[in-house]
Amino acid sequence: MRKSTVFSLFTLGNAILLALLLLYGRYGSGEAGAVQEASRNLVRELQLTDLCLFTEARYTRHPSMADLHSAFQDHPMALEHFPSGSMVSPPRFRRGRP
Amino acid sequence: MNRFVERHRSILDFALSSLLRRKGKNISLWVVYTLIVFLIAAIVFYTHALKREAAMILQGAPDIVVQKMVAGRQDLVPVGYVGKIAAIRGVGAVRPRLWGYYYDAVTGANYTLMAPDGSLPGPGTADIGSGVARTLRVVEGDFLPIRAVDGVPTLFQVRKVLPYASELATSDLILLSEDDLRALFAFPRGFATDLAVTVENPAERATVAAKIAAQFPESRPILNSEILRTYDSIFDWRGGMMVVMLGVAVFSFVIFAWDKATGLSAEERREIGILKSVGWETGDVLLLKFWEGAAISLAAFLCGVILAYVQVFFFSASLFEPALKGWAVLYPRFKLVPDVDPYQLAVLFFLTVVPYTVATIIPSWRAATVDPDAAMRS
Amino acid sequence: MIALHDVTKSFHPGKENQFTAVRNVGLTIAPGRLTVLKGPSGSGKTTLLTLIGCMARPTSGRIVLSGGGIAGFPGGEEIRELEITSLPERFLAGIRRATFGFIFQHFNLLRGISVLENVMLPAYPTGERHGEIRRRAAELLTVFDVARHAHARVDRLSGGEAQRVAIARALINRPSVIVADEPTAHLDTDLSRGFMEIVGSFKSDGKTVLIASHDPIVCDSSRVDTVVEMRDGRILRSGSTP
Amino acid sequence: MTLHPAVLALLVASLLTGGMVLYAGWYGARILLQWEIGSGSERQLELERRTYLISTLLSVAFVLQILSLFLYVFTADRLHGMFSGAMCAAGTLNVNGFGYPVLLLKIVTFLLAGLWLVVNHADTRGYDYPLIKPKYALLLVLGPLVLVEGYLQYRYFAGLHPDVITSCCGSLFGQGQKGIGGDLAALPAGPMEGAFYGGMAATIACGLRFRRTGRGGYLFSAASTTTFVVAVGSILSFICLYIYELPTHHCPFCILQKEYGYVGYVLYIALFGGGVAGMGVGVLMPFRGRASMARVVPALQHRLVAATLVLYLLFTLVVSYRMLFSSFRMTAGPTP
Repeated sequence: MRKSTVFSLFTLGNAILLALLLLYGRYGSGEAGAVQEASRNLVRELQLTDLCLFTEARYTRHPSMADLHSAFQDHPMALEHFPSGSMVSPPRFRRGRP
Repeated sequence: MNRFVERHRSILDFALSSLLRRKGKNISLWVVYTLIVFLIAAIVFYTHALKREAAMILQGAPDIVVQKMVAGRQDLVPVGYVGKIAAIRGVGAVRPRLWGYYYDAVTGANYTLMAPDGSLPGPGTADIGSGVARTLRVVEGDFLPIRAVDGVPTLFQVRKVLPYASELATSDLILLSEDDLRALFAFPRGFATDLAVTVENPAERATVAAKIAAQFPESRPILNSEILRTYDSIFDWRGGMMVVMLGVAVFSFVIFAWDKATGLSAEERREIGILKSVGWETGDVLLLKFWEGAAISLAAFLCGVILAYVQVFFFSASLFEPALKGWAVLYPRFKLVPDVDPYQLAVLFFLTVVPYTVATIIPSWRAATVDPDAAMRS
Repeated sequence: MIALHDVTKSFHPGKENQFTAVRNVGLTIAPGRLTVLKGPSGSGKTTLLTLIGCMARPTSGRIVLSGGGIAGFPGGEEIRELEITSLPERFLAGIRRATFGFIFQHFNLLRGISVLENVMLPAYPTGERHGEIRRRAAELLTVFDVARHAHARVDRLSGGEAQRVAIARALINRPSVIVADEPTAHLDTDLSRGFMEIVGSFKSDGKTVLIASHDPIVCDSSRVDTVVEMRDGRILRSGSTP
Repeated sequence: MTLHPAVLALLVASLLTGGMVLYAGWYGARILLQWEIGSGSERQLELERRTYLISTLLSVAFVLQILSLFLYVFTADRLHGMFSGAMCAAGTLNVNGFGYPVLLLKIVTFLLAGLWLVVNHADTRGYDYPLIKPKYALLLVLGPLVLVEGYLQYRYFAGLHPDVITSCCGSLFGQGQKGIGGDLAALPAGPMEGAFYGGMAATIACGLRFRRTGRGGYLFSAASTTTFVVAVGSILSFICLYIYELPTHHCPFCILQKEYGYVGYVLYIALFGGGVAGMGVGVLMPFRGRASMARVVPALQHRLVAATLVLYLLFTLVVSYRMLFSSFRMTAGPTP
């Protein structure tokens, strides 16, 4: 078998695998949709406002609720909680952009 | 047309055999290339899936959250506001929310304590998020010690553990009845942490928020759309920062590729000389070099993207967990809903394959312009 | 028929290391004949070969191909005569691939690939069907009885076998002109005579052969039609042997 | 706003394209000055070797340019969520003054890049570099355009500040609106339909005549170019009405979105491809006389005309299909 044929089959196999993954993403995750639905209802019921991603500081746990200064309220020389502090920038509408 | 395809296939044949002849160099190049694509792909997939997840889940968030600010810091909202806000035209229900943070010195984790007004856990009982259950290793029926504001630990029996699947939003929650919470934090009776205002007509929300801000200058209304937009920029800005950091990695990879492409061994130079002498012309050798680059790029791009997809959506980015977890003791375990579209692949292509291809054009050309009669003279 | 008019080729013109390899050469190569360029090394034989073989372009002067159609040139069938002096490299290479077969002093075989692939190599850019090229290559290997080494690596061949593989490679594109630069330099007398028999078979097939050599077996062979003596880039004497 | 991955990708692409065009342009200028085909001098051989590098660089640069046009529009569409009031790419592009000029420049460089590739393809077929001078003259025009477009694109993305209130495509392409968007949308639908189908028919007729008799190349090229402009106008004025089934929604970008089945991509690829091929035929016409081009140019033009016809037919079929099966019916005139 020619090398180019082998390579074409390898690439084709990869492409098909990727296409399957993409299709799985769109259609296969039916039950994931249901789970999202359940979570959305729970959020509505408990009236939550933020995702629980970074729990080590107030402004990283509830970024949309935290006020401007909360990043420095842990203690006077509070350094940012790297890296989550760098993942969670204070939301733009808090930064008083024009 | 067939002649065109046959020419490309034959030259691809030779390109592959010349790649395999210098296995060491090319395998190392392919591995580094796949790693770069994997890293950037994982970043792009992760941020995009997380943003969509946030957008889907947080639709249930309150339409407007009203906070009271004192000297720039959030303060408790007097319950008296409820009546006045409810009177504003277009406002549906106004429900006070009572919640706060609790630092558990034993495990070093932070929990969010909340008194929901829905299906209230009875006095002395608590519903906990599965993250809390995992950190404190408690199950339903066990007892959960929480130290009140005066230092006295009070025990709460775990009534229910919130579903594992909703961990992205409820992982660190501890739900108590209102009285227990007020007792724990010594919340004064007539106050709440903030107010959740529902406004049926979405177009009205902005005007209602403006009215609230006018009526209560020290208050701060936060719209639902602003909450959602927070998560749009959460990773974009920083996601971009990560991509810039990875840009440095791509740049060094491009230098690596440039060096590999220019550093032709004497053997390769002799080989191209022979090709030119037996009948190949510069265009054919350029095509040969193009197919060598394309073969490596194609293989690396596809493998990198597939690995990233599997890592982010089947192992929920466990590789990134230490980086994302940061200082937190409690980190939610969640499975992201895959959401990859051709647009992201196009962005990935532009960030990885294009720089590589451009970097190897000039070295390939320099390699290809060996004189045909050079082989005769050597 | 290949005609050279007042052709000069100098390297690094204008610089201090300027070196003129070929000086005002006028020569015509008759079709179907065996012409030998004779002269000591450094007399410009090899450079003249590269000029005739469309490998390099002359600094000045004109080279004209004529006779029955120019193979490898688009629409070349009906063209009686074509000046190739200032053709772009893409077209020179087209003509070189279709019209000329090269045999080198050091054989110039690629070590990393099999003998069969070496023979097929010059035909890759033509876009011919792969099966076609493979069949013709196998045939050539059997003609020069090196077929048993078809899938072997090149570095395990003996001198004579490598020479025959190089000849097979030169014939893969069915060229009408064979150009050989010092073909017998690394061969003993028996193999050199063997080579001259092969050259004889070329002539009987109607191919034009051009050899640059100072090996007496080649120069004084009875098959030679024209001997061109060269020294310091000039042609001293060009006569056809009786 | 430049740190969004997609924006970074666009900036990287325009940086690389700019760099390559500069490099190629510098050598192009040198070639234009020192090129003499006859001499076998070392400098001439060096320049000829250099032409390989330049055409490779420019081919890659212009393919990048063509891809980045689509990525640009898609990114604008993807970012519309960031700006209150922007419902689709039209709104995002309107956030600051650079959005639409960059889009226009990208379309112009897209067409010129396509033409350059056609001329370059023809030149490599001629045995005496026949089109080398026009090719690099066109490059000297195209190069600065690409650089300016790259700079403006940077200014556009740098100037993007989220949640700036911007006007939505409805008001931007609305009929009352002055400005190019408004005028195109305001073209009366009835005559535009006539002009569109007339243009298509004329192009196909000239194309077939050219393929049969080999005459009328300029006529065909003129017909296909005008039909290209008419088609762009008619997308705004009536085609998108049928796709959206709304009498007021004139936005040319929303048809790229998912809910309309990405039909926008098929339309734009077919239209732009056909446009470039049609113009290519016209650009090649003056060179038919050259000796080395006598055989090459007609064959190439033959294929280009075929491409234009196929692509334009595809465009017309998709549009007619949408018009027939859309529940939206155009009344006597455009509803106010």
